[in-house]
Amino acid sequence: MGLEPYLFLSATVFCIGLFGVMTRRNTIGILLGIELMMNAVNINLVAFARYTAMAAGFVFTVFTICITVTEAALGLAIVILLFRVRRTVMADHLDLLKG
Amino acid sequence: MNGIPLLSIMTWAPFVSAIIIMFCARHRPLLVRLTALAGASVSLVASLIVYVAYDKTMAGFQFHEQLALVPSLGINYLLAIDGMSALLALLTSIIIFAGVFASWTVKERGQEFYALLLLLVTGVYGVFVSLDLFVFFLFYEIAVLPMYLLIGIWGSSGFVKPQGIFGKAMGRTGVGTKEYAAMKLTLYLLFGSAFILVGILALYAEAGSHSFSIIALQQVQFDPTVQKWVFLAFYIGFGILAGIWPLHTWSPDGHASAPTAVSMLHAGVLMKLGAYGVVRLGMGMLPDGMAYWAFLVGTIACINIVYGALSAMAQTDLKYVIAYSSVSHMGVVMLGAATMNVVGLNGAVFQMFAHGIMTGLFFALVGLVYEKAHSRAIFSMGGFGTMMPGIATAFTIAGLSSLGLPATAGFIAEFMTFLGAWSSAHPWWLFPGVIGAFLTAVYVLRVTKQIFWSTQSPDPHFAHLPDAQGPEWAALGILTATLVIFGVAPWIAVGTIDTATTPLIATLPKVAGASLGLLR
Amino acid sequence: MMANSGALALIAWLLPIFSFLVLAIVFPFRRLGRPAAWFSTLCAAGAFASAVLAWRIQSVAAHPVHLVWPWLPTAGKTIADVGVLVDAQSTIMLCLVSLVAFLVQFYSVGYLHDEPAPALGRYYAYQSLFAFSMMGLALAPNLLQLFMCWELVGLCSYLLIGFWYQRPSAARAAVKAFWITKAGDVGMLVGIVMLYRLAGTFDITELHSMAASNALPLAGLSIITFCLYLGAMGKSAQFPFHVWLPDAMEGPTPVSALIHAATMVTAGVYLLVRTDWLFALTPNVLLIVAWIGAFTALLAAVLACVQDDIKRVLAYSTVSQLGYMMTAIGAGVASAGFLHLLTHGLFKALLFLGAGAVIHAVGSNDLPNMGGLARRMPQTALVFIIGTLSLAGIPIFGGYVSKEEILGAVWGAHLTGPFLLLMLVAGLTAFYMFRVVFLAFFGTPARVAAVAHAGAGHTTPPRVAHAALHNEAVVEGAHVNETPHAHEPPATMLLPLWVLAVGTMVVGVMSTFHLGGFAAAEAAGETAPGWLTPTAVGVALAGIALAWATYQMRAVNPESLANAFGPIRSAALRKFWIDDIFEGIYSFVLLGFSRIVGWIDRYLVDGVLNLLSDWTVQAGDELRGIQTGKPQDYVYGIGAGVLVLILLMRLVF
Amino acid sequence: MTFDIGMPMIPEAALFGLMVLVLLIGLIQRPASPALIGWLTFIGFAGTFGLTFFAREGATLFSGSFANDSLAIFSKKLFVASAALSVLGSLTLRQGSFQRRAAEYHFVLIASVLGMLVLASARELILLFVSFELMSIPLYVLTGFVKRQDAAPEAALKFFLVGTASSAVIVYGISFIIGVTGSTDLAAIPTALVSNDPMMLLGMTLLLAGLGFKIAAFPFHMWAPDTYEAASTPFVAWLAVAPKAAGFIAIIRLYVEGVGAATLVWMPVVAAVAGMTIITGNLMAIPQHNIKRLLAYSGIAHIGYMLVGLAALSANGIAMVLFYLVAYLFGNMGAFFVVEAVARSENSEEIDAFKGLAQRSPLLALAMLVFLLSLGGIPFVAGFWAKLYVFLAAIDRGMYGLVFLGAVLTVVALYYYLLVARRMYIEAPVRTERVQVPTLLGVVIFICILGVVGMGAWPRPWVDATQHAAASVFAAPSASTK
Repeated sequence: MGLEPYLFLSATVFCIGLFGVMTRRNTIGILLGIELMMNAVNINLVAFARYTAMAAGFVFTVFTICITVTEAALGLAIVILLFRVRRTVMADHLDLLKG
Repeated sequence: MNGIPLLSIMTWAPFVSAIIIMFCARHRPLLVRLTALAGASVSLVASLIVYVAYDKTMAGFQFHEQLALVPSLGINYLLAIDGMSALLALLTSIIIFAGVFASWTVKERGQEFYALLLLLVTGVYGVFVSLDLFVFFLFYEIAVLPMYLLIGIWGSSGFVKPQGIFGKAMGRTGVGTKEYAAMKLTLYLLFGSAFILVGILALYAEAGSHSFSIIALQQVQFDPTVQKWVFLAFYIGFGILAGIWPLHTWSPDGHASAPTAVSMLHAGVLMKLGAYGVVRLGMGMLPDGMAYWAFLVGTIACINIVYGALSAMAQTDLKYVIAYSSVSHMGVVMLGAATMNVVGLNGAVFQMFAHGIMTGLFFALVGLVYEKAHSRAIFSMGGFGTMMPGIATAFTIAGLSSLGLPATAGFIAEFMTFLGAWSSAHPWWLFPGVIGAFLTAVYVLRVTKQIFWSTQSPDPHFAHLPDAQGPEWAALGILTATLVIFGVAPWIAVGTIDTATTPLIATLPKVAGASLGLLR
Repeated sequence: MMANSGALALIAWLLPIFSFLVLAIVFPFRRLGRPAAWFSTLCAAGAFASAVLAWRIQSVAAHPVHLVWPWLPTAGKTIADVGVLVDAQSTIMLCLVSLVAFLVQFYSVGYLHDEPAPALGRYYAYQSLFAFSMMGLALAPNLLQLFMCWELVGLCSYLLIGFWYQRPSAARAAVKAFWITKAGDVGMLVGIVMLYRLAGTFDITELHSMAASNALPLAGLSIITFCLYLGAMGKSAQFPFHVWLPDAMEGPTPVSALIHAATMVTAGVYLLVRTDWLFALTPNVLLIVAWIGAFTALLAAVLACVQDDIKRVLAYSTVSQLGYMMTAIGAGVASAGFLHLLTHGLFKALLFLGAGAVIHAVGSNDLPNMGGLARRMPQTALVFIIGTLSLAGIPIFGGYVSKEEILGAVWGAHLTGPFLLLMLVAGLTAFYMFRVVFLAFFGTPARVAAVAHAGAGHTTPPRVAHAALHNEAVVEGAHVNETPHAHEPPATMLLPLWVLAVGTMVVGVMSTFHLGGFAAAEAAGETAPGWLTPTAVGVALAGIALAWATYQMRAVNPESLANAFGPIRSAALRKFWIDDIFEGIYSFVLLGFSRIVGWIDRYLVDGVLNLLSDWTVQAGDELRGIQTGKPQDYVYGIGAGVLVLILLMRLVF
Repeated sequence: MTFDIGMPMIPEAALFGLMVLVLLIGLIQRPASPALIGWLTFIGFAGTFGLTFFAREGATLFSGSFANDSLAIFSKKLFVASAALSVLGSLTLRQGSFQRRAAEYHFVLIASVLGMLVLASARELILLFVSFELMSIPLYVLTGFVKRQDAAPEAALKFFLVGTASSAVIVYGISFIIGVTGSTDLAAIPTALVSNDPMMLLGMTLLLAGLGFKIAAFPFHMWAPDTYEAASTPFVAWLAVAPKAAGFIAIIRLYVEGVGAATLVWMPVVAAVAGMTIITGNLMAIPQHNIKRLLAYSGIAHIGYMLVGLAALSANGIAMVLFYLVAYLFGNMGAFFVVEAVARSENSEEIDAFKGLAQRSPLLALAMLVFLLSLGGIPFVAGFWAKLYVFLAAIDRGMYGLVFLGAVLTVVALYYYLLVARRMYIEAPVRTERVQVPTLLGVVIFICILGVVGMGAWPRPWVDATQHAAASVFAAPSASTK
């Protein structure tokens, strides 16, 4: 198996994630979509690292995972804050600021 | 000259007095006025000295001042003056000097008013004396922007009923109000400056010499295509300020809404900036571009002359009449420039001066009439000549100059322009010119007769009107005298202008159909 | 010697402007009134004195003096000068102008003695300016200076017609005069400008020598001369531009005498006299000049016959005489026209000043209000009749020779049509002038308004007093058979009358008997057939006889005479609708067109601008719609952006 | 290696120390005194700012991954100075949450600045990405920190969601780049670009989109208005400048530095984005009623102008972008601080709150006017030169259409700036008493005025500095030095 299937896989996962981000009404769902996108990146990096035999990809993956975790934690915190204030976590209710 | 930076003094004196007014003369109206007067006087004296000391035998640019602003980009604070700009600087000085007097009675927020007015004047001087395109543009914008506040705060609203196929849009834009007029004027002129900016930058880039110096760029032989487009950019950009048809509509609204001194300065001097820009930058640096577009420039100028005069005739608001007359007269300026011969260009520059003084006087008078009679509606007024003979006389003289009566500056200007037009490649330009002169006679005398030299209006509001008083006399006196002196002794100005225009015309390409080798 | 005549001419020219400047600038002095008046008159007298001296010296030296200073530089050279060209024509013109100007100023002291002091000062300032401008016109060494002075006299005319601007008719007449003459002036300006491209100079002497040596290209010269003639038409009230002159009678009568009879209106003739060598190159234009001149003469004479206003009769008569002069020039004999200009200047000024005395005494302009004045003011009547006889062209009176010369010249040029017209006019002239004489000075007034007590002592001009003090009903009702308060005018007014009368007679006698300077002139131009003089005088006498029969003896009922010429008379009463046509052009064409343009400017040209700015604002408002506030739409934005960027990159490669 | 103050990472280390110190104080002192923390942070920033002046040009660390070239030093000064101004302006904040949790606020803020500093020097993709995130993540926190309680979390969440999505795009792009180049070194990019590998281009394009989000270029700008409106003004003043500047530094590092002639492939793309950004930013600012939203949209337009300079992809262009950034820093921060002063007094951030300001507080109105004019590009204030310089750079590349577009839309920009001026100067005030301006806020405004006017009156030192900074971008051996 060559590099391409992995790249296709990652692209598919990325698109699924993006689709999730765009369509989920629930902000938690959107967060999950973003996680998927980040994971697509990880697949990509690892695949590249595997096929071009260089360590940078692996290293980068570690960083990406860390940052993804940070973002997830922060995102959940903001969602909770939002729920406390607005009693909703639905994305399409968030239109106080617009125009 | 002797190391005294006269041009800088002239340019920055109003600015300095504006700063002093802003920060030191708070709530002391007399001090504000005296400071403004001092600033204007310094400039007047400096410009007089420059004008007198200008060496006509040497011609070219004199009184150089230079300071490297941004050497890495070739931007210098480079000032110098030639016959044309010396006269226009003098014009500016006279107008602002009179303008300070004419607005002596501004009550509300006088401090800010004078500060902004003087700031504006700094910009005007700067444009006339700067020889670096970048600095030129810098001053140009300074000269335009304070207008917004000056009109917006101290202006007066009129009423225009939105109608016609664009009525809906007109209703939404608030046509007629002073805020509308201020915004329209400012944005329109800044829109023009966008063209100018592109033109300036294009010259800089095309020359490749990394210099913004007008003198240096004049030496460059630009590619004809470049010249063509850059000239067009300059023409549109500066032309908006010069009120070329159909880009003139900011002018009537703006001038009608503006307070007296601002109308004086704007119609009197700022519109000249536009024409000056076309001549200095357009003709001076892009001779082939000028030759290419001369027909357009001259033809539009002809439209301006006739169209402006007819529009002026249709107005019932005194200030609009004067404002439209500016549109018409600026057409004469542009026509003179388009003739591409020395007589025509001399006429154009002289017309800049003459029209500046004349329209300054007009607006000062309209301001006075309004202040005393609280009316600008021409056909409600009548017979003021008995009550305000001074104002009436000055108005008549201004009117006569405007219709090109000999012994006033207006005649010399128009005559030279007509002479140039008939000698140009398109002699028929003469006819719209003289038709305009005739139409001017019709509308000016109609208005003069109605307001001043007719039966006393029965309206009790107009029963007892005072004549001009105190400082107002100074404004009227200076302007009227200038108008007549330069009409009787035109060589004072034309000799100086000539030193600038003759070399300028010499750089232009020869045009088929033009006559009079002796004028080239 | 030569320099002296130049210097004297300069002094004559500059004295009035000195007076004007003093009056204009030292306004407290001006507002004193009478001192200002005397100062101005003194300056005019000085001007007259030096003008006469200049004329004497010049006529001895016979060499033109060309004295100029550079005035308008361009391209390092001078394109126009100012100065004086002192030659025979200009010095004679100078004498006439300064004489009449002086006399009129002198006369006005009496005529306007009840004018408020500031207004009187203003009047004299205008008078001085006029004298300066007219002399400058006469002395002009080049066409540009001539044109400038030409415009300035037009200005003075405007100012003086509108002197009583509180009267609507005066204010209207002033602008009317200015506009119509300006229309002609525009043509003249065009002509001068065109001539400059052709010849490269404005200088009359240079142009003359160029014309003499055939150095002027003939192509387009007709247009140029026609343009110059347009200016002359406006100023000299040739058809159809004659309409302003009768209305100009709204000014004070001395003004009419000076400006609208003796000097300014003849400027057009003077211009053509000055440039007759140029017109000689374009015979087709000369033909136009002759025909229009003759037609104008007839038209105005007919109009004069139906006027009841004494000044209007004189005004139309002026138009008619100007037509005479123009016809002479058109016939190619400018000298005849010039001679008539001079004599006409004298006797028409006399007539106007006489009429002024009458008006001053009666307090009205209307002939029916007058009558039998010869008994009450015999001196005035006498000088007026002298003037009338001159105008009618009766031998030994002023206008006789000049008129004969014109008729001879026109006949000599084989212009039969114009000749016949002029002959007719000669009869009409005698008729309408004697109609005035009989109605005003003899018989009894047909209708006397009870304005007598407003008579001499009124402070406002007669008509204003008339209107202000009485409503029309009262005036109509008051039939008085006498004009009880009419009396001879004061000496300040009588003296100029006598001076002019004597002048007219002297000129008349000298010219009739070929004395003095006229001898040479006569010898040169005596080509007229022998029957001409008797015929012309006969026609004039016939006219006088008809007037006598109609208005003095009442042998012919004026009504039936009027009925005989019914259609013409009613048309003439409407001034042949020419004024209406001008009125229509002004109100409908000019103002109407201007309204259209004004509307277009406001609602179309400016409307487009408003539309564009409105669109911009609307676009901003519309664009706000994409900022929905929903976070997922923002992500859509990012997705779309990414796609666009990728697309752009693909386009690039 | 001996210690010396000019070494790389000294400012970063100092900031790190400051960060730890603030954290510790926050932990020990409960509740921490906001004044103490604030002043400490300010002094720390000021000190760091001082340190940047000692930084030695050209020094590197970690075998070239971290380089202190002149561009890095210049931008570090910019970041730290703007942060210092922001802190000084926020010292007078009185909101409850800010009072209670001042230590957190400043800690997070310092962290973000630290991210920027590292970003400025990063020459390696991993470092670049990590520092980029270090900069970004605190911004989400700060957005939701204080301010209108119902809107702030919403804004934070939006900012966060869109921000992380764009981070994902960035890192996805980076993954391709790493895959193609096989290296994380930035220096490997140019050679890979020349090969015209589509994956490489895809990567770079995705990266550009992500960075476009950070600088709020159209169509990635949508977070900006909402965030600006809801977040606390002193923070927004900084948010509107520093992260965008950082985004530009990153773009310069990735797309211009060392790329040489190949860099020109980006020109049409950047130009297109610039044009669209200018248009939408300016048009959408017109109908705004909230002054902060207006400034947000105008800020978007300004990014467009900077992109014009960037599109020139020349040393001059880069220098002019840097100059623009500095001018924008002073003008924009100043405007936001005036907004803060007015909003605090009027309890409103509507434009109408400015009505009659000139008669109530003439100096404050004048200051606002000067800032607006600077933003509008009017002479004698910084913005004029800024705008002219970027146009100049673009014209040098023959982009007449873009410059013309930009110049014309400047007129639109002036329209809405003048509408604010109209409120301040032309319309009558609703209330007559003076607007109370806290001293510190006044000081900050005054500093900004000095900056704006100083740059406007005497731009030469700034131009020299920016040109010096930009020179390093093209100093690399493979670069063409135009």
